[in-house]
Amino acid sequence: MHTTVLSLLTIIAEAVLKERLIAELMQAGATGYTVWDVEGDGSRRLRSGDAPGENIRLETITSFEVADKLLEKLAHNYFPHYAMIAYTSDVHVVRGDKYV
Amino acid sequence: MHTTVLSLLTIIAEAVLKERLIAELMQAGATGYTVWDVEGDGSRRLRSGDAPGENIRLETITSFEVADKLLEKLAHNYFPHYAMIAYTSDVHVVRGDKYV
Amino acid sequence: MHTTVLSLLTIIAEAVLKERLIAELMQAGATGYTVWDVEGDGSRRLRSGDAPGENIRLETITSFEVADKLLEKLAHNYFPHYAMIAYTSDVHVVRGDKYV
Amino acid sequence: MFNTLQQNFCSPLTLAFGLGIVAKLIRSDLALPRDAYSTLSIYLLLALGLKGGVELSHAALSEVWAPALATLALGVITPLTSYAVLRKFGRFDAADAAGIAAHYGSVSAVTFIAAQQFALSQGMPAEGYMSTLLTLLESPGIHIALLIGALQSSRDRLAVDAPAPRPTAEVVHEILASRSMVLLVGGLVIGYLTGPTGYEPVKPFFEGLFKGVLTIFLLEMGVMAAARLGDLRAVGVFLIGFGILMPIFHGALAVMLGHAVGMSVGGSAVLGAMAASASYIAAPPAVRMTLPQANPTYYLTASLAITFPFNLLAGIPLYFAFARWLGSGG
Amino acid sequence: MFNTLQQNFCSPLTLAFGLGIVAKLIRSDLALPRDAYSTLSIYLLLALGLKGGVELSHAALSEVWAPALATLALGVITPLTSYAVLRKFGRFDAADAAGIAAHYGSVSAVTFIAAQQFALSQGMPAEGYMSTLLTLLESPGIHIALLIGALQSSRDRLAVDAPAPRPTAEVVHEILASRSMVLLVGGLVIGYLTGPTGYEPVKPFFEGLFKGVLTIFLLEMGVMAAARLGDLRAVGVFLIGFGILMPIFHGALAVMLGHAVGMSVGGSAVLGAMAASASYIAAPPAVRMTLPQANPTYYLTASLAITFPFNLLAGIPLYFAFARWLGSGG
Amino acid sequence: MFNTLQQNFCSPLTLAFGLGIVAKLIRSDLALPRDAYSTLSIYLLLALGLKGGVELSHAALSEVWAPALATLALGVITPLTSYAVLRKFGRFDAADAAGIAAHYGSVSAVTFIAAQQFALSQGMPAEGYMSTLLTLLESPGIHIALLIGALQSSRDRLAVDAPAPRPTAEVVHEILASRSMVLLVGGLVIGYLTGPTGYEPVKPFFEGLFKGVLTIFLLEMGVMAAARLGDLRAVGVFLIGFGILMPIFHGALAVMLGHAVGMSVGGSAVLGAMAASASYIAAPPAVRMTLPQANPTYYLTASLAITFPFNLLAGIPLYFAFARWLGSGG
Ligand SMILES: Nc1ncnc2c1ncn2[C@@H]1O[C@H](COP(=O)(O)O)[C@@H](O)[C@H]1O
Ligand SMILES: Nc1ncnc2c1ncn2[C@@H]1O[C@H](COP(=O)(O)O)[C@@H](O)[C@H]1O
Ligand SMILES: Nc1ncnc2c1ncn2[C@@H]1O[C@H](COP(=O)(O)O)[C@@H](O)[C@H]1O
Ligand code: NA
Ligand code: NA
Ligand code: NA
Repeated sequence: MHTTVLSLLTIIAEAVLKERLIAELMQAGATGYTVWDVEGDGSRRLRSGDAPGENIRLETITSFEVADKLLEKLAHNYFPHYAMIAYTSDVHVVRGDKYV
Repeated sequence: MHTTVLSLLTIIAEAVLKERLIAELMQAGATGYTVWDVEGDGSRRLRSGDAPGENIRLETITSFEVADKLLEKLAHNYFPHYAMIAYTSDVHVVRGDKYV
Repeated sequence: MHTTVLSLLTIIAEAVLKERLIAELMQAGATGYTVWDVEGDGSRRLRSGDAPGENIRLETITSFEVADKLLEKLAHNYFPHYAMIAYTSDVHVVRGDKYV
Repeated sequence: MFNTLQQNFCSPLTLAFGLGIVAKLIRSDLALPRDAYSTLSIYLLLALGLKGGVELSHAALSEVWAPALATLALGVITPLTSYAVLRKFGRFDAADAAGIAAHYGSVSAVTFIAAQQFALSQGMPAEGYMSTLLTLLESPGIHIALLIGALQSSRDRLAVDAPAPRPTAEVVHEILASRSMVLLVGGLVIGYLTGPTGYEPVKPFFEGLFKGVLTIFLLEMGVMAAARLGDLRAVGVFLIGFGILMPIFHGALAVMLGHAVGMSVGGSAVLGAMAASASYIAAPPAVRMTLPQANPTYYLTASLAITFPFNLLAGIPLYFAFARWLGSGG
Repeated sequence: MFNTLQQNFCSPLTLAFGLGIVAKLIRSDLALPRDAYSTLSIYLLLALGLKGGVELSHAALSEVWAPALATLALGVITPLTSYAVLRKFGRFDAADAAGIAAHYGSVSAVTFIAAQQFALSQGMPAEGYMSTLLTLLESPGIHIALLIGALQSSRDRLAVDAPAPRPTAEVVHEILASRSMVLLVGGLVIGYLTGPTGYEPVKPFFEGLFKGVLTIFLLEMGVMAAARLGDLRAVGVFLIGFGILMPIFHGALAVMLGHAVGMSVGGSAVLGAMAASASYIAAPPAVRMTLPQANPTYYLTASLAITFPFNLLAGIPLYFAFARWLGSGG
Repeated sequence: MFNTLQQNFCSPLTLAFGLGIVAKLIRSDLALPRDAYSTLSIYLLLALGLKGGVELSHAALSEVWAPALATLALGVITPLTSYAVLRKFGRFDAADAAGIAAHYGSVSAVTFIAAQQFALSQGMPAEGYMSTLLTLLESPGIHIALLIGALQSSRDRLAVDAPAPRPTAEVVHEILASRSMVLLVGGLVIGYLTGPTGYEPVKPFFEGLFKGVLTIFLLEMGVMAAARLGDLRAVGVFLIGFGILMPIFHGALAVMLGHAVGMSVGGSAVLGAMAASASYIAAPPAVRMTLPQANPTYYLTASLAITFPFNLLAGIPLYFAFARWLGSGG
């Protein structure tokens, strides 16, 4: 099966940021996203909102350039203030041209 | 720790396909699966069922051959009609012989 | 964007083990974790608790050494008795120094 | 008529539906959690079945068979008329027409409940066996439409790269063993077996709370309907007209049939609302699985954002007025 | 007796359980969302505790101590008899026998509730302090069985590659601080402190809806029990017999004990049902964590798919009949 | 006074809150599923609005305007006094002070409900239009505090690496279209339009169950408050004092204002509780999004673990006693 190597960007962050982060992704050129609720703990131990401890895990498959641009933006605008981690890995995607 | 490199196949698809996709995995030779509910959006903006917007994320760890066979089948039988993405990545699995 | 390559350890296990596995991670030197509920099936077909069929998926981003130590421990102490799989993959993490 | 309409607009049920729509339109985060929605629908369907079963235990079989036959006839007619109109006048392709027809051939339980409550509030309650009719009307229309769709699609060679067709047995099973079917039929049987005495201790739960729970449920239905309003442009003017006129036609037909087989004013009106209503729970997954070529935007928007609100706000009083007019000697 | 059985079969509670079984057997997608199940169980346990507490506020301590001692005795006896029978006649290994014994040494709250409702419906309600006894019976049996299991397993060298044993304090804490324990005991205390006057405004919620909520809950229990029916073959004929005969033995013993310490017919019958019942909420996670060598298929299937339905359908009327016979002078 | 306090302690509501705290402290796994919590809060807010709306349909506009103005005044005063005290005496930086002030400038619906129930139980119910006042008090305080915070923070150059500030319109929209606002206002409108006759059939659900549902809700609030008790040390002695004295000051002020504009004893007391209460639903996400530099541990702990329990246990009876004293001629 022919596949394309693309970047899978994963963000785990406070649930309060959900709409804003999705908007950032789409603005940066991502063509889609997948998101779900998770729990977790890290260095900040910060929580907010009416459902304490709630995080989201947000993923997008996108080109390496868009992924990099997004990491840059997240690190600058969000990391200083919000509980959040972000990382990328390489995945082999069917019909990869759809996502760039 | 001794590990084996195997393929992790991830499918994100309309929730209505859950049972059918699990059956496809097992038929193709996968030995297990993990699945959960997610939300998302992509190129189709298609949704169905009584809980609109609901997708599933289905993962199976399997041999590269089985993963490839599955991608082939998905691309041919499901991609034309359903909202769905599929991708693989390599993972290092403990007791990998269990999964092939 | 400068990133660090770290190990992403994923554990899928019976929900009853949640607290214990989180404690194992933290004890071994992980700095955080993310966890959520999943469903699944594998070789054991074992389930327990008041919500049958429930598993958890627990992830931690950590150094290769800690990940390896954890795999070792899981394989020895948990695999013989519990429904569980574990695997690692490499991820590129922003501000990776936070996690080691 | 006008008075009745106004009364209908000012019931907490209708207003809650309206509130849900407003909430979505102003982009509020108001939404019933998905699991709460499922739980409430389990409650409503079981309560519906139980109540029907208890009342059925008083009814004579001789009363029920003619309305039952009329209902089955509606289950055959409504998908066919819908399909014909959509193909002929709407110029929809076979798959889309069949997909939509499956929805209009089936029934919306909430519309049914709202009609029942409306008839009650007008002092002309429907017959006790109505929930039995509801179960009869749920599935035939879906199967007929899907069958047409499968036959036509393969003839039109639309299905070239379609997945292997699903065995019919599987589709039939899915609908007969669906949650709503099991709860309705199961409730009917339980209610029938326990009778009024056994029902007494659970009545405060299943009957006392019914309207309140329905209020919350309609709030969420409003949110869901409003989420589809944005697709109104996409579905086009024809489907909007279809979503209003087809129900009026089916509703009138059913009221006449009901009257003909000797049902009461309330009963005929509720039968009218049932025939007029379009499914948005049983039909969508069945159609999506079996006819994936049909565009869900069409059938979901028509059923949920056009026909459901129309029936709730205007259709039900309309069918009722017609039934009363017929009942008073036409 | 036959009449009582029939009455029991035709209550909405029993029929809802049956509907859940049927739904699963025909592979319906009917299932209460997991969170709804948890929420309803919080409601049921708190309501149980509250009601018990309010009634306890009338009771004299002197009435309670003898039944309490009898209950504790049952908490010690039932895991031991279960273990002995499973080892001796069933030829189970130490871990499996202890795992099952932990379940039969503890108690099923839903069986308790059903028995209470049954006694009430027979016009012979149980004593007000029964929920206090329920809390006493919940945990000792589990600890005793786990202790035996741990000792025996290590002697049998079964545990060679077992994880480091969990500290007992942790296991004890887990059960005492478990959701059901906190709700029951907490409810008792709240009910006791508020008394009938404070209880009045929350009574429509906690008492008026109780049977209805229980109906929905039993529907889901039916689904869960049926999901285990497939394992009946795996567990074998011995365990099926065990799951029916052991409860009868424990139930009879408890009814006699209850009678001996002066409890009413209804009270003795409910005590019988408690002793006869097997846990499926508190015991499974405790056993899974502490005795992972024990096969969950055995204890879950026996407890949920055999003993629970048996008690619900036949056991409870049986213990009641026995209690009445004893009460009427034997 | 002592008698009233004791009565308050022994109500199921207060005791359920206490049980939640105890459960968390002994590390029980008791917790209401997140979705159940949301569903119950939808129920409570809608029921509150409906009831208020039905009663508002009796009220004359001339009665309402003065209390409404008083409420708006409180919405302006309470965030300002809070901010000033926190900056001046607490030495908090601008962001933290504004974050906390936003919470104390807004209102806790559960405190409001508890106060209403308390006034009722004392035979001096509050006015029917109180829920209208609740909606008026919810948002102004948040906006004022956030505005101060944004201005001050940028002046203090605290916000050097802050994300681009969010447009004010977005923040305003978020609060006005928030779930609680939509349910309260929507409920008011529905209740007003349906009036007592339309309300009748849904009354058993929305009114009969209200206190019971609130009991379960307070159980979970106890768990949530206790989860923050561990942070008490982190927030320091000043904030603990603030969380008790500020409410007393705001409560007394509001009771006097209420008395001055001619409200009843019950009404003034409830107004006092509203002004004294701190938000933990609307304010936290708004502050987190707009002032991320403010430490959530401060505002969440103060609002949820200090002020909420204080008001529930002692504040409400206190404001009531003060209102009665004023009402009886001072
Ligand atoms: N090392 C880690 N591995 C996996 N998830 C993490 C890790 N560190 C943090 N997280 C997740 O990211 C969220 C925010 O982390 P932090 O900003 O470190 O508080 C946590 O609540 C976790 O869900
Ligand atoms: N680029 C993407 N990254 C992550 N998830 C995606 C992406 N595109 C699509 N998805 C997921 O796949 C589902 C179906 O996508 P589509 O077929 O493109 O509509 C969406 O609802 C998303 O959950
Ligand atoms: N091949 C697989 N791919 C993905 N998930 C698996 C696989 N095998 C097992 N799992 C997950 O791991 C859990 C325990 O597996 P097992 O120990 O094989 O019964 C299952 O319930 C699944 O959630
Ligand atoms: Na129809
Ligand atoms: Na027992
Ligand atoms: Na306030």
